[in-house]
Amino acid sequence: MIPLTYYLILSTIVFTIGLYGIMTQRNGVRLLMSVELMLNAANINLVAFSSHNNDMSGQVFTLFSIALAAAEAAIGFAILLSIYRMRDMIDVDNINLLRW
Amino acid sequence: MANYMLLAPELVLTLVALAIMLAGLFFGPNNKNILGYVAGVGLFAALCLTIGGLTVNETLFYGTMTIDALSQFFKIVFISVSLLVTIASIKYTEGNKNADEFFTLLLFSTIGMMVVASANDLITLFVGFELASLSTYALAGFEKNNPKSMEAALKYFIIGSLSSALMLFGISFVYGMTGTTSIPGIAENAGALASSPIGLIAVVMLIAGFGFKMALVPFHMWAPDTYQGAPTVISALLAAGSKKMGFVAAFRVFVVALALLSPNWQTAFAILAVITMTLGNVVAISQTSVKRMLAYSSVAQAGYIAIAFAVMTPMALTGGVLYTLSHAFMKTGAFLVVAVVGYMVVSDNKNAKDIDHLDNFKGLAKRMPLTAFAMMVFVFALSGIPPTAGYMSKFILFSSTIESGLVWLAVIAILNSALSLYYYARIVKYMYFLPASGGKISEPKPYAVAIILALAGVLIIGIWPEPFVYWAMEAAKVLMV
Amino acid sequence: MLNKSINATVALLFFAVVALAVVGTSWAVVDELPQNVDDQSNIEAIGVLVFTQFVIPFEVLSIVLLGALIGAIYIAKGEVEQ
Amino acid sequence: MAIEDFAFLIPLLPALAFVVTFFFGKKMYSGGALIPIGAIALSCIISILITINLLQNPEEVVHQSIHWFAILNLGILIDPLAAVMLSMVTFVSLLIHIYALGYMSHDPGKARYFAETALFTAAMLGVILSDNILQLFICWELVGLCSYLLIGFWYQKPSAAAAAKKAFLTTRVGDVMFLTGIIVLFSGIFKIYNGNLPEGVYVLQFSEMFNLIPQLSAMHTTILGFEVSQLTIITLLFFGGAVGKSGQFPLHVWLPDAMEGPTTVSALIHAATMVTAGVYLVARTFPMFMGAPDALIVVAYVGGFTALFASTMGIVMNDIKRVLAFSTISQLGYMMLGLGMGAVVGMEAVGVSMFHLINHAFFKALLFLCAGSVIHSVGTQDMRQMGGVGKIMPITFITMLVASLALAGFGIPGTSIGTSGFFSKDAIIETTYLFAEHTGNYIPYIFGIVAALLTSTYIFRLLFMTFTGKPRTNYGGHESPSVMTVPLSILAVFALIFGVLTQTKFYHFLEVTFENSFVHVNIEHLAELGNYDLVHNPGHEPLFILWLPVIVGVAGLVISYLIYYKKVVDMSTIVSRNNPVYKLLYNRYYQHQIFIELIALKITYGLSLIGEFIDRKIIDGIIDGISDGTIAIGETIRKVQTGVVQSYATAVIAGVGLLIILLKLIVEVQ
Repeated sequence: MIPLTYYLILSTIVFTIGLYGIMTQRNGVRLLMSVELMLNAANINLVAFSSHNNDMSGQVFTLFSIALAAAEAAIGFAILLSIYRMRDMIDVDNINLLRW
Repeated sequence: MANYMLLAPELVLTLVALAIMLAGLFFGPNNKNILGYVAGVGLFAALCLTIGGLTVNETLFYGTMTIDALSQFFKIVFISVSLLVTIASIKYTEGNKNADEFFTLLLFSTIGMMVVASANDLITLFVGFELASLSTYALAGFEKNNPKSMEAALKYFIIGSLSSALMLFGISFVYGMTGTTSIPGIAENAGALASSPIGLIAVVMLIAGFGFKMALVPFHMWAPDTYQGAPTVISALLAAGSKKMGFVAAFRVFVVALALLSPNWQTAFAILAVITMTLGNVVAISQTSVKRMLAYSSVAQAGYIAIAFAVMTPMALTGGVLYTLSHAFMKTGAFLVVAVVGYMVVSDNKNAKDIDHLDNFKGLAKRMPLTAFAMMVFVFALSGIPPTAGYMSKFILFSSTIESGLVWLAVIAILNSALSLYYYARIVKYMYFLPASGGKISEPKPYAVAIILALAGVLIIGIWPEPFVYWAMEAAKVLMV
Repeated sequence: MLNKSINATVALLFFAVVALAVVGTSWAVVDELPQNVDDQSNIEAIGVLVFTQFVIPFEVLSIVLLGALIGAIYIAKGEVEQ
Repeated sequence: MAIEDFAFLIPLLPALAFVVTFFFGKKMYSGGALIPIGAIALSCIISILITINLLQNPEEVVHQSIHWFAILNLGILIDPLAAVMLSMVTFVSLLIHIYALGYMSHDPGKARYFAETALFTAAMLGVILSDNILQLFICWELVGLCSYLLIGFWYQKPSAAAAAKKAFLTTRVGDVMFLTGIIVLFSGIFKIYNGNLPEGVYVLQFSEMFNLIPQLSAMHTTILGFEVSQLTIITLLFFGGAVGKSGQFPLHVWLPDAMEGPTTVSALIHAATMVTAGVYLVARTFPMFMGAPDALIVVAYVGGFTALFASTMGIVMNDIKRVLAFSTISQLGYMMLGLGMGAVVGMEAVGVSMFHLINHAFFKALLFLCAGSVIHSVGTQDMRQMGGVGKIMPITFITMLVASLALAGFGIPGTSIGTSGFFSKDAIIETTYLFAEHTGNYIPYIFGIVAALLTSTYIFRLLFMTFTGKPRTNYGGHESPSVMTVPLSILAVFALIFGVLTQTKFYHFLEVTFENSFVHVNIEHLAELGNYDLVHNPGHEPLFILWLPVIVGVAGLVISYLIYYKKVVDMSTIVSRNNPVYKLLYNRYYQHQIFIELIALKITYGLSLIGEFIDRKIIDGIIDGISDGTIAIGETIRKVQTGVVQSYATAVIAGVGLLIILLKLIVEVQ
């Protein structure tokens, strides 16, 4: 069987990709996708641990977190949509009215 | 079976929120702000119900919720802040046809905070956290035709979701090592976590997740932008209410669940406290936007409260808990004053830019004496001048720090509060010593009521602190078991 | 580009730290993940848990979804300029 | 009903007067000034009656207290120390208020003025009456706040607003130290009781604090490699607060600038209310200083140095109020010096120092009110534009002369003839001599005696420049109305005879301050804890020592007379150095003045200029530099906040990574 550590390394890699994305991507939609990656990395962990510990609550948590990720995405896209309507672009680099 | 009445405050708020949502359909855009009164009544009822259950100590629903002194304390903090914000918002939402959404979301975020305060399970905690976060993302962007408001919402949202991902990742490790998500369960099984390197990772990720809400440096960078861009009443909610949610979550998770890992997080909080208060105060000095200045001041205040985690004696926790209450009133009040000033500026000149600029505070004592006086009390309380709430909390917190031997930390904190006076006194100078640019204006009633209530809170806690200290002590006892 | 290399360094730093900790931790040894041979599906168990132990988070989640719905619709809805 | 039952009214009446005047003053006659005047007059009567009662029955200390917040209390304590302060503050404040009736009569903001001065007085009375250190601190902060409002009273003037801010911030530095002291004390007491604070004991009450002195002095902490007793830390922090409030070096920078307020406010700040609070704090907690090794020596050195330093600057100022401001700093230095002499004379130091404080209040209030009277009539504060004012304003001139004589300490040693300043200032100088004789350390004595010479020089310089000679500009002018001259005359009488009347009585009265029904403190025992060697039977000083302060006083008068009245030396040649000294040497006529030339002018004046340079550039510079530096750092750091959200995310992630590594290192080291 696949040892637990493999799952964890996988999730860490996915999480890091998400982190890298959130630091480098300028497009708002890609930022949201990066966030989803990170949440899913955590979900991998939860399911792996749930199975490993033979405890169901991890999987319940995963279900909840998937639902939350959906809600979060909804709000995120709404905000991006509104910004797009106002400024005709969603490059977060250029959204810097508020600073210093 | 569980006593459902203990969840009555949350149930009442949910029902009121749903009722407002439905009622919104039947009101025209010009009188939707009347729904604010409904929200206010609901919050007041919830406040009474919470106070009624003050002495309860019970665990409900298979151990996922707990009602104890700590949860009740923080619930009262959250409800009070929301109540003040709601009262002020009755004026803010005047003529806005989306007032129903505004109040519904406001109540939802309050419910989220209350769920976090009661959470006895990481799943409950996380879901509550998200409820409060998601509603406030939308509220921060409530002025959707204002680019600044939308920008505030976007930044808040991106950093917020990054933090919740970090937090979830941290939680997953805690769950993996302990095999449970229940907070008492984690406390029992945390031995393996404490002795393995993954424990450190989990602790830091959780700190990042909660530190985002608390606005600890370096997780604070969204806060100044968001507080500045968001509608001022919402800034008050974020700075005074949702920030405290980070603290109560951290109290539950670190002090109760991860007590065995205390060497890790105590050091972490000591470092973060020092950086946070110093950076917050130093940067606040050079701000010209009052909202931004209050935002940095709020960052600095989070640094003071974080000392409670670093010291971790019963007295320090009492001080930290009391500080959250005092800070709730001081900060809400200060932001509401900024909101009133914004209202004043707009009524002077419809197209005014930079309505939160410090220059608008010139001669405020002449134009709105009540507001100016209240602001003076709030900023003096924030800087810790007696006899105000801020002074009492700081006194307890700092004495406990010295008493526990962390003299250097106390010295830095005291120097910082001296430094903070520099920018607080500047506001007073502008209000009292500079010429006014317009005539006298009377504050809109809702704002005035909210400010007076906040003022009363600050002064009562400052002048008659005894019951509040006892109460905070009771709350802190929950943590020390 | 300097910025990207900084970001890459930060990400790698993060990965290295977490991965080292994961590898360095002695997870409770289970050679084989337990499998429920009779019933490959967990759905029933999850369903029971959701409606017993985790009923409160579940109910709160419903409010979250409702709140997200209201918030998202409100923000995304195009308004006629007044 | 005994008079003690009304003691709580002493601070309450002015506080109520503040409320009434603040809200309704505008509609009343003369800005509602009569309300604070009446309130303070009543407070004054109560205070004096209590003092008289205490004089007759020293055991009848007034102490009332109510429970406030578990282990703390609100209370009033009137022992001899507080009683004399109360009587002085209410009395002087009353006269200043009456005077202000005339002085402020044309000011549109007079309702606000009287309200604020009433609150100021109330806060100061609160400081004096407090029976616990926390309440004292709260009133102390209120005093600071009122001074901020009053110094910035004419807030339309940018200089006034700046001065107000400076005063507030500089004294806050001291306040922070004071607060830290209280916190250290509180946590020390908490530790002594092992966290179980007994019921019904108010831990921050003075009696309780004094009882715990032995335990506190036994607790040690190591700071920078030195082992220091907790008590020393606490007392030095308290003294830090006093340094800020009482304008001691190096936190004196706010006091000269505080002149921006109305002159009556200056008189109130300098004579009665604010600056004496610091001295009072040290006197109030004197037993703690007695028990703390080296704390008193620090007090003595700081005080002595301040006395000298400020008096050198008094010589070069041309603004009449600034001269007086530096004079105040210098005299406060004397008071601190006197308290520091507790190291050899024990409790008597409080008597000596407080005696000077009271006398100083009379003559300094008088000096300021005279200066105010001159300014009121002449319309300028620059002494170079005055001259010959004495002819137009005879009453002001005479009262000013009396005040100057008192400040310079004129009198005849060995008899009971002398001005009030003679009895108190010379007493301080004599105790420093005793200290010198006893320990072989002459530095405080030298500070004291040189400062006395300079004091006399600057005050007579002021007198000659202002009142004698011919008018240097065309200023007109007239004698002030009687509402102003009557308080002047009353104060002049006190400045002249208060010392003669009360001298020995005063010392005896104060000696029992710390041995009464409220606190029982054995000073001798505490001196052992603090390693002080008290002198028990002070011998008689040599005649020369008794006379020396008077001699230097006269010398100062002569120097000023020669330079500023006779004009034997033209100041401009000295300052510009166009006329080198050797030229004078050729001229036999000037031979006998070479001494004066060289010593008094070149050196003293040069030193004074250096002193001023240090004050303006270095000390002010450091204080301004720190604030400018902080602002500059803030300006830099805020640029990190670029406004781009990815950089925020990078900060979060980098923060997580660094925190993990940092914790790993730290926890492993531990």
